[in-house]
Amino acid sequence: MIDKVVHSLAEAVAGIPDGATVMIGGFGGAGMPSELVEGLIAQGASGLTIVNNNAGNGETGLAALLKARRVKKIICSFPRQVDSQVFDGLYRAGDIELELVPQGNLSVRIQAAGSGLGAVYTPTGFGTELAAGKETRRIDGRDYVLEFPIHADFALIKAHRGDRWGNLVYRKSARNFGPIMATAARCTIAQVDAVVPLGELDPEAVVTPGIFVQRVFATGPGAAAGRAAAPGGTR
Amino acid sequence: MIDKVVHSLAEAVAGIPDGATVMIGGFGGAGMPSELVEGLIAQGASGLTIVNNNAGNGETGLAALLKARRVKKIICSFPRQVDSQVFDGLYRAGDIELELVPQGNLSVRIQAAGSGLGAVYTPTGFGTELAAGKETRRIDGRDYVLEFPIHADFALIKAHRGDRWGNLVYRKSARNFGPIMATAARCTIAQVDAVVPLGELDPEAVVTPGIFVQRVFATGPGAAAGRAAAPGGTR
Amino acid sequence: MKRLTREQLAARVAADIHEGAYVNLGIGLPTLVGNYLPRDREIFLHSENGLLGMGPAPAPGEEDPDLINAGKQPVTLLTGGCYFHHGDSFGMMRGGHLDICVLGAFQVSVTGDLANWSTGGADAIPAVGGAMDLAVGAKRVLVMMEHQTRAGESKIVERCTYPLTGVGCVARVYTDLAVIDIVSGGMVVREMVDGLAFAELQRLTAAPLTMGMR
Amino acid sequence: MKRLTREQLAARVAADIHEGAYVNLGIGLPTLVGNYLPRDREIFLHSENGLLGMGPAPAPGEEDPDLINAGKQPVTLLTGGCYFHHGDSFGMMRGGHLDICVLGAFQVSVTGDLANWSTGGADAIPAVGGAMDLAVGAKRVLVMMEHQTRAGESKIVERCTYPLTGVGCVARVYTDLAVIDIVSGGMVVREMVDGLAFAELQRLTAAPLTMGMR
Repeated sequence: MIDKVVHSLAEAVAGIPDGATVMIGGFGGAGMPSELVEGLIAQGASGLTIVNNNAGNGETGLAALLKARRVKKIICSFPRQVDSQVFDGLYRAGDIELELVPQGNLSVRIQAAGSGLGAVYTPTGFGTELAAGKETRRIDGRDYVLEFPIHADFALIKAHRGDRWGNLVYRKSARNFGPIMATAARCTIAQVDAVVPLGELDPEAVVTPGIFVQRVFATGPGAAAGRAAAPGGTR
Repeated sequence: MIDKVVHSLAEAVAGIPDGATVMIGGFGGAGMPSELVEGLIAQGASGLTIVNNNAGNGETGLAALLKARRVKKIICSFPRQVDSQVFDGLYRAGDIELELVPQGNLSVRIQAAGSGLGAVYTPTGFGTELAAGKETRRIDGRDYVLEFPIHADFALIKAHRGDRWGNLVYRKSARNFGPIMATAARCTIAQVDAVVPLGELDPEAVVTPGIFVQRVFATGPGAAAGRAAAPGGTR
Repeated sequence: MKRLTREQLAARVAADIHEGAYVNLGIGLPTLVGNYLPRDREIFLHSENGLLGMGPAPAPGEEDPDLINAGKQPVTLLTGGCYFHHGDSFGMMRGGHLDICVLGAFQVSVTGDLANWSTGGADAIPAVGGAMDLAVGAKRVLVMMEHQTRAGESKIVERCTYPLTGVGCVARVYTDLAVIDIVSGGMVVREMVDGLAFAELQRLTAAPLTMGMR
Repeated sequence: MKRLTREQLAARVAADIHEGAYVNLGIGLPTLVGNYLPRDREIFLHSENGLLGMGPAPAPGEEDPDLINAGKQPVTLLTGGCYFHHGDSFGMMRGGHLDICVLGAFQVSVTGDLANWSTGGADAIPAVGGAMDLAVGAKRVLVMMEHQTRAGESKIVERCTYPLTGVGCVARVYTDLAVIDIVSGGMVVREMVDGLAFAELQRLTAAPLTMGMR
């Protein structure tokens, strides 16, 4: 029997090595897998390349990972926010590398990785400094920039419900990057509000088929018993 | 108030000109918009380029459109079937042009059109005669073929339920090409088993957002009254 | 002459949005347009983070952290709206399915180049978000902005000096002084605020204008 | 020696499919493998037309025309299975997410080239379907075929003479005579049917083989 459900945060984030490329879902706070990010901080991996739309807010979650100096490079579209002070400080001090990517190019590069394309010609960014040095091509009278896939070793995402096969559904605009990041990582770890029995998710409405998910970790109140019973814990 | 629901088959397929490129959904019979294809035959447009996975089965639907000599060219992945005799005859007689495309390249070219990409590098077909003459490129040690988008003037697709904004859900494996073709056509016409009131489709489970759909036509028993009451009919 | 307030400017833009339009309102000033959309028209608001049929802000206490707009403010979903992921959302944008997007700007050039994401300062932390995707993707890119900077410099220019967001992408500019179309021949003034003479508008604008008002 | 029947061949392939594997069974002979999957293993069958967790054929009278496999035969969906569109389905295939695909073949070359979609006849109507996508996409491409054509020619060849489906893509070939791995150094025999000597297998095979049986 295949059961992708893991019962501790330590088990959820186990095996992420130093230097890994890690995608983290979420757009602002919506869809941010906060527990998994806390788990990653406790787990200790460093020298990470992080792919996220933003570069952390406030002092928790991704910002805390940055503050703990675990991140070598961040690939994102919108680092500067009113409360991105942790990133801002590291960036100004030259202590973090930034690859700034238009949000749609970030999306399509993640999708290209997940769907096995070698590269795509996208119109976004043509003629701007974010396309400086990149190959361009005029196709049917329109200018495009050649963009390459972004593959990840791990993806940490947040979904609403999941089952033991790894099928996922999301909630409202918290869906955002989760489904595409799940396709682009060698190992996708999903935190869910609750694990449900197989068959409870409508097969017409599953957003992420289980093939894209390797571990499912429940964070909701219903999951507490399962977590307490499991050996280990966060380190 | 926006109401994309049309009440006659003639209205559904109105305006498709001679020489148009028309995508037709379906994989075999599943998802085939049979009524719309019948409507297209009655409507009379000719010199069409058809994009479909197959090239017609038996003597009805797409096969009947071919038999009526309305199709100049077909872009598909799998024309030869046990009951593709209409296509087979036209092809052997040199009366129809065939562009044979691996099914995944057909899909990704449709998706490229729908999502505004200028071209994509796909590994499928590399080193085969279906990539003969096409640009290739080695990326990260792997060989790819450059494939260009397939845009359509019209897409005829079949869905399960639709609403007046054009939101669609599908049924089982009849989903197949419908959602991606809807994105790649200037005008997408969906036949649905039933039109439902706005809000009845779960916003988490809508597969095709209404932005991709211009006309919705109900074919189910519940639609008969509406059709009878509408002016016109098929011509 | 009397310059339009931000609210008047938003109302002016809103008046041009037709029934059935699929529209993305950029973060910042353009978000205001949502408050002035004619109530008798069904207009579909898109948000890059995966919403179509976005509704107004929720009542106080009804906010849902999982339901936000591109500016990360709480919103609602209209009956008939739906959710999708970022890949689908930006495919929708890049694929030319949005009829209109409304963006703010630092500068717009006479050929429709747009600069709205970076002031290019050496110490500035860059952030682009979805602006470049909207600039190339929407069928019609509308810019709304003050005609001049606080220092009194024209934001309409011959050539943008700030880093570009998109090349030749802007169709129309709404400012607190005028409505100006960008056509192949240059910039054509369609409206001016009451009491403003064309010569005065030209004097305040660092690019040649043509009078196109009926 | 005793050649494997089609059913025995299908059972032999099925025995190598591990629990939890995501598997696509090509149309024709490979579809048979589904009947022999070990019942004590959870194995996920993918069908290119948008199914994951595909189940067996329905009971007579329970067929649903909206629920078919890639060969257009009626199937069922297991509890926990789901549906998706062709773009997602081929993204799944091309993106390397399937652990195994099983394909039939006209010819397999010593370097793992596969020819299985066209005999190249002048009058033949070509049809490729998803074969080329599976050939490049699955992590491990298994071929099952008769060792020889009806005319007695080897289907394992130095170079394919039929049009290629994919280049260097085949990992292992299961025939009615042997199981042969394709490695960088060439073809290595892992199993032979009872009573078949290596020399005889080599005589029936138009490419050099190495003995790799333990």
